[in-house]
Amino acid sequence: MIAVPWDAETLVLLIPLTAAAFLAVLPGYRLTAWLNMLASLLTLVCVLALFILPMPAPTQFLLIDDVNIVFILLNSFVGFTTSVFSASYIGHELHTGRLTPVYLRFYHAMYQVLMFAMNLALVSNNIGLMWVAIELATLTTVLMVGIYRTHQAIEAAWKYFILGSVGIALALFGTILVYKAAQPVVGEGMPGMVWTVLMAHAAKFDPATLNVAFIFLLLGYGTKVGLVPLHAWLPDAHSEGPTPISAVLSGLLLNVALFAVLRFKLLLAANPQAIMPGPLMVMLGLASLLFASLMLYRRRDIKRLFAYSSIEHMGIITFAFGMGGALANFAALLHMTMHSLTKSAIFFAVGHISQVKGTQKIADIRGLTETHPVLGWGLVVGVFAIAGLPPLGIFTSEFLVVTSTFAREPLLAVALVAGLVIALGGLLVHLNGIAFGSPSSGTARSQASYVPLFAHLALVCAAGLYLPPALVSWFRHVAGRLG
Amino acid sequence: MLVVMSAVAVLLALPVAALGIGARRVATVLVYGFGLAASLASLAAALGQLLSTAGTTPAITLPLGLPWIGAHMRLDALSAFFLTVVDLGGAAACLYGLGYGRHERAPRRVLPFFPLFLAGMQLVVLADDAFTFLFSWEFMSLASWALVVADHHKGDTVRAGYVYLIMASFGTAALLLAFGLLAGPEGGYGFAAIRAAAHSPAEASLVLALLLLGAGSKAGLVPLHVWLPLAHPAAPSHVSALMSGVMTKVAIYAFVRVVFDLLGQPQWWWSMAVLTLGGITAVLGVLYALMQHDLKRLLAYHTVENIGIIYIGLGLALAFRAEGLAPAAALALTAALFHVLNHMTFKSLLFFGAGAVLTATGERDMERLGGLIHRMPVTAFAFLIGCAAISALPPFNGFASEWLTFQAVLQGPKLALWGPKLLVPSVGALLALSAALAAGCFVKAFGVTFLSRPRSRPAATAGEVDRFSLAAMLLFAVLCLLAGILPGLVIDTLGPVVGGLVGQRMPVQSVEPWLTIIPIAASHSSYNGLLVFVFITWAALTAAQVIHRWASHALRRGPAWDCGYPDASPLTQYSASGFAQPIRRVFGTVVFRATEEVRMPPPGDTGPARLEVVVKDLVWAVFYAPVAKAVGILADRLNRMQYLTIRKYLSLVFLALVILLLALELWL
Amino acid sequence: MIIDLLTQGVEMILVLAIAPLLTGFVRKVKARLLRRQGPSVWQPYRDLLRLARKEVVLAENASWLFRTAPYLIFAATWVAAALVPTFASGLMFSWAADLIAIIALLGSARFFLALAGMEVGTAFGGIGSSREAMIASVAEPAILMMVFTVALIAGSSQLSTVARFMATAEAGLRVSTGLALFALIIVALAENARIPVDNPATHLELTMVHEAMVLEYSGRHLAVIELAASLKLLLYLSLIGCIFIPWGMAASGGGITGYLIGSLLYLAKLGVLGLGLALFESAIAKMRVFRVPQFVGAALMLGLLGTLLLFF
Amino acid sequence: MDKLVFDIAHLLAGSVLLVSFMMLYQNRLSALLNLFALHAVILAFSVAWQAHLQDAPHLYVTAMIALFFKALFIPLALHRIVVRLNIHRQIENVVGVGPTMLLGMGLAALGMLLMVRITPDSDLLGREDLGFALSTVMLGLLLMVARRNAVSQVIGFMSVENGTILAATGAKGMPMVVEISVAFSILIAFIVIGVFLFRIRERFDTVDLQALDQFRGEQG
Repeated sequence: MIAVPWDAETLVLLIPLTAAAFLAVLPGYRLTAWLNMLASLLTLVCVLALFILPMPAPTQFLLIDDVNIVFILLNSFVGFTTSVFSASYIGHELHTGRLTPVYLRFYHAMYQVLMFAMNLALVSNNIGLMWVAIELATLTTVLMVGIYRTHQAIEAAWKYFILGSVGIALALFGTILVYKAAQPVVGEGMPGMVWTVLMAHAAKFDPATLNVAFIFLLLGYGTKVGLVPLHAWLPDAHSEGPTPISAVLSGLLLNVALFAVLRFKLLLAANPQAIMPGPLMVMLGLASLLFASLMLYRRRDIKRLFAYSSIEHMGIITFAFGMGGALANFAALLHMTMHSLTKSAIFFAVGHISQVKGTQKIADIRGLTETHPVLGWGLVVGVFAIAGLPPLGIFTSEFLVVTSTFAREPLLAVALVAGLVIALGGLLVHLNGIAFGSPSSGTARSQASYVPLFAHLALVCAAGLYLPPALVSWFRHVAGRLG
Repeated sequence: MLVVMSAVAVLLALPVAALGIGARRVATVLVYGFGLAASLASLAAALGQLLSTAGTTPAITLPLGLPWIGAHMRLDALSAFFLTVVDLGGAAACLYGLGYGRHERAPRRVLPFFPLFLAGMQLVVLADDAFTFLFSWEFMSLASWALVVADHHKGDTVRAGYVYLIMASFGTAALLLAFGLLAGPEGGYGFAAIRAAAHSPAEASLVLALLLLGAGSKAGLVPLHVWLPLAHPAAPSHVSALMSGVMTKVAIYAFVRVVFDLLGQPQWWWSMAVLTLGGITAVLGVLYALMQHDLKRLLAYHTVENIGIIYIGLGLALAFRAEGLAPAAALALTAALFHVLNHMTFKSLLFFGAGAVLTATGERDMERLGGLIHRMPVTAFAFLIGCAAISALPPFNGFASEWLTFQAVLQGPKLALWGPKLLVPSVGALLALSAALAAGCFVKAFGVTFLSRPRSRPAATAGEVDRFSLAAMLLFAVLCLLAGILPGLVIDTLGPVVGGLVGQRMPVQSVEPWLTIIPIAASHSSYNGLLVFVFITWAALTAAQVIHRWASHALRRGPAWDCGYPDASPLTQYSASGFAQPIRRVFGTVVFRATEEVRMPPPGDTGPARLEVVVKDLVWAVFYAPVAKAVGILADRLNRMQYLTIRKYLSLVFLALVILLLALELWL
Repeated sequence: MIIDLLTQGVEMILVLAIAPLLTGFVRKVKARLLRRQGPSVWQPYRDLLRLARKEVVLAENASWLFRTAPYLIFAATWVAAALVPTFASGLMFSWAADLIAIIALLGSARFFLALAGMEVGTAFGGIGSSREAMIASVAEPAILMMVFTVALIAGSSQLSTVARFMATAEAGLRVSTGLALFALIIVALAENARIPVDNPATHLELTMVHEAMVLEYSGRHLAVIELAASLKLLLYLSLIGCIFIPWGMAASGGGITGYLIGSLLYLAKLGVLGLGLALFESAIAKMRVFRVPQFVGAALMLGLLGTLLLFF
Repeated sequence: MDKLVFDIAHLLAGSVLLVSFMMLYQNRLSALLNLFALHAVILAFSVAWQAHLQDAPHLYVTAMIALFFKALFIPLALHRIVVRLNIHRQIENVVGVGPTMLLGMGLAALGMLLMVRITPDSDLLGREDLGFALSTVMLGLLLMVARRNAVSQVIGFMSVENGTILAATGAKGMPMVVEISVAFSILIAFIVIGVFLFRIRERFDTVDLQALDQFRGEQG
């Protein structure tokens, strides 16, 4: 029979896929929302099982190792909490008529397809399969972004689609080049695309081919990560889609794409003659950080504001991974985890806010701590978390990024810090208006559940105060493997 | 140590209790009551450590934060001294809050954050590794920010909070870089490791510069002070007292800790930077203060001035230490630390007074106050002592520490290097100037607020504040006097602190006859606050006694004389702005580009004449406005990127690809 | 011990006793210089006595501070004056305050005087306080720079030590000493409300500073303030005497004869200095209020220059 | 034999690039569509030739897809759309033809240089093919950037895909995964683009992207 570990690994993929099939045909939003939640929970349980059980041996297609399990766990956890949020949130969209039941069914099915695609991208041991999975995730989210069918939504989806497709084409070209580099060494056929095989022989690959390949891959997957100047789809896609999707986009999809970049970074790092991938990532990361933080100032739409903040943070993470070294990699991993939790929490809060205030316009949301103290302070805490203030988790990671960078590259660290301060200014200038001052109209209570929001914030806060040694040693181990 | 940590824990737990209890009255009493108890317990522990002769430094490592670093806490003499300052200020603020807090309109915006703020400050001075330090540092900023924006309905408040948080983060960022440099690429974040590590001169200098930015911005060093006069007055008054009196001291602590403790031997030019900044800060701070007519803002600017004075002391200590003049360095450092304590007492006292005025009249604008000495005699008395102390008048404590600073200045000729040697007397002149201006400023503050005739109805009908507030004020008034007449005790207490930092301490003072203080040697200079106090009291009493006994003691009340032209309207009195006008004309034309524009109606026109005074804030105009403008312009420029066509976005992607490929082609 | 205490007591009484005389003397000389007969040199004593006997007319809104301020002003000035070595150096309590502390004591007196000016809430009181603050803001650093110069020359800010050092040949004749003297003279003029800074005899409202502040005072309060003003003048002249012409001053424990010679010489010094003051005042006109800062600022610069010169 | 094999592969791949250049030059929509069909046909032949060479029958499938799907179905469908929208005569350049061509030349040169110069020990055949493929991809991108019309952009995008397939077939023994994914991507891409064009037409009655840009996020 099939061995248990293999089972869990496959289940992580099978559950969402099966759930998607069911969700596509079942009627009634309550049932489907529950089912969606259940499927996400089951996936999470499987991932946890994966975590506890011994690592399965890599196959030609699937691989579980120390590195990707971090991503998978994060992915399923946020996927689950978002589904909880979505379940209580999406009913409101049905009531206000923004979505029809058919679209809602479609939405739930697509949600699971997206989970499937992301998990597939993460567990795949095959660069071709990974590419397919990310492509699938892109297409799914394109459809979700356009789901409201307003002019703006369609425009955003179209932009996303075009830019995403170009990115994905570039990534494919890069993938082919990698194979091309590997083929003389590992022989023709499937081994040339299997990750573990590639890594084992990377040192003997033709460096020049790898270089060109990496540029294509960096730009291709970098589009998905939202690195400047490839970011253009991101703010619009975040602001026009349903809020749970914004949360998933920011919290998860960006990570998945970054994971892809990281894998190829490792490949290049394993080849001594190839270019150093680090500086490129550092450059793009820094550009993203500085650009996005300046873009925060003139924002008028609350979701777009936080979308730019996501660009900023992906910039920081890319920067840290680019810097490399155990400390920076650790910081990057921690930052990524914290960012996922915090950013999705913020989008949950934003979802509540846009429901109670009936608008996403920043100018129309005023004095939130007055009318909705819990929500308002929740948002304040979230924004502070994302701005890297203690006692919240991102402070720890930013502390490590900055201090470890400054000792090595002072100028870069100064630029980094400048970006962080500018970003704080940008976020705060809007937060001040949103949270304080005389309140604007809209005092209705939010229908959706606060639990996911505060669960995330509590986790982020706890992580800021105390990181379990087990987690840290695990992260450090992973960071060590990331070179 | 255990006591201190449990006090911190109590403070950290209080917000939960505060939020849990619905009744605001109970919550107020609970928060401030427990806060008071915790502060007192911690104070006792800190004092015990400071006075103990055992020579042990309790330390504790909590498994918090980053596991391979842990949260190190250590209570050495320096920490103990600053913890004393923090706790004393905290305890008094709690006491004050017991009364003042009742008038709070939205207690839920104050109560949860107040104990957090206290805890944050305590943690900063306890921290013994870079991570814990910065964590607590930023936490403290954040908690105080929440308190600043408590009264969020005023646009100014929120703006003040904005500027504050940005500057605080800027400061933290600078400190972050400084500690990054100190810790090195391997991440040796513990203070012990940093202390042990060797730092190259360039590195150490960079750290100093970053510290001046980081700790300086929090302390309010010109030109990084801009947030301070906005944020400090915006908070509730007991919080203003804490921010001005205590938090700025925590910033001083950061500077002392790193520069004197962690960095090792200073370089010769460091002192010049610190002295120059200190001198400029002291004078500009007080000049700004003179231009204010908002009572709390005036006080906030005086904090800037006093920070300058403290930095002058620190700069002197650096100068002496760089040349190995340990006794002089000990003197200068003692002066600075003494002033730290003093400033905490009188600035808190003054803010408490301002808060009392605010409670009683609802006014912060001095142009609408006046005559409060009749309505609020106790407050007025306490405030007067605070004014005298901050104006460095003997026999109060402000004078004692400034006197020590002057004595340190007088050690200047011992310096061998020309740079510091010539700078020291000039800075001494600046110090003297700021002291004189401060006295003028507090004549104005007290004279316009408490003396003269009421300028508005609320001022005329005000009443004395509650007994908790009064108790807090009187407590500090007594402390101001005690520290002023018994400075020797404080100096001796500071002995181990200073000894630990510069290797030598000031001579033991308690053995001197009559409790005189002697900085270097008896023949050189000495001062006896107690005797001066006794003499003055005796002389005044005797004079009064003699005159009343043998001359007249008859008294008649009548209208004011005023050269025969008494005007009933209180508007004919000197206003705060009017009082400052001569000084503004002397100094302001240069420093603030102050201009007066008089518009007289032509003859025959019965319209009023108008006098307009334009005071420009050059620091803002030179340092901040360009940055804000640059960010604004960049944001505007870049914002166009949001509105490109898809084709143009594609062009960007394409361009990035081509550039990278070209780079690859050309590079390889 | 008892003798020491007694000497100190005698000095305190002495300064108090001769202060009005000095004022009277300067007035008399000034009057003679203007070819007027002038009041007797004892006139200030009579004025004080008369004022002290009169009842006080207090403004309706004057507070306790207004009534205590004169005594505080007097006490601070008196203590300061008593701490300046007059006929002998190194008296029992001379170490209780050095020169800086003495200056600061005068600062305390001025602080309360300015507050008293603000108290009743009249325009004239305000104008006086405000201008006093302005003048003091320059005068105080100026005198402190003078103090620095002297202290650096003598190696001490303790007046007794300074006086003893300046009497020795070691002090010599230095540029710095001269600069310090000039600075001290300018500050003394400003601080004592003398021409050209202020006119002690004026009651022309818009030009006065000191008189404006005490405008609301009457009776015994005024007497105490006037006495304090005289003490202050005496103090400054003693200061000049003690620092720049310290010869003949008795050392502590110098015996009765030493003290007597010291006292006589002290009176002679006061006479000369008073004469000089009167001459100067008669020879010069009062300046505009806003030229005063430049005048006193010159003292600040002189003092700073004097200090800096010592470093070369 | 080797020489001839190389020549034919070279010729075919070169032709793909040549047609790319022609597409860049052609600014009338219907003519552009015809050129794209030609592009796809040559690609199909190239792929087939590679299949023959490498003895990899699965590549024939890819060739068939290219021939029927990209050379026939899509151009026809797009023709219909273009005619229905009455934009088949429109000229929609952003950059003039001259500069575009110059840029194209430069990009092609860059692509060739990168591939040829720096892989000396790789087999010559694959190397040449790869160079052409890279150039084709870049020209496709340039086409997307230089044209304002959505249909032209779709064509540009598909020529990028063609370049990718050229590269994939040039890489010897590239497993089936790639073919599946390529087919998959063509399929999905076209469906989604079709859906979008449909929706866009339904709402805007034009496919000029500038119309779409009026709803750029925050301006509303």
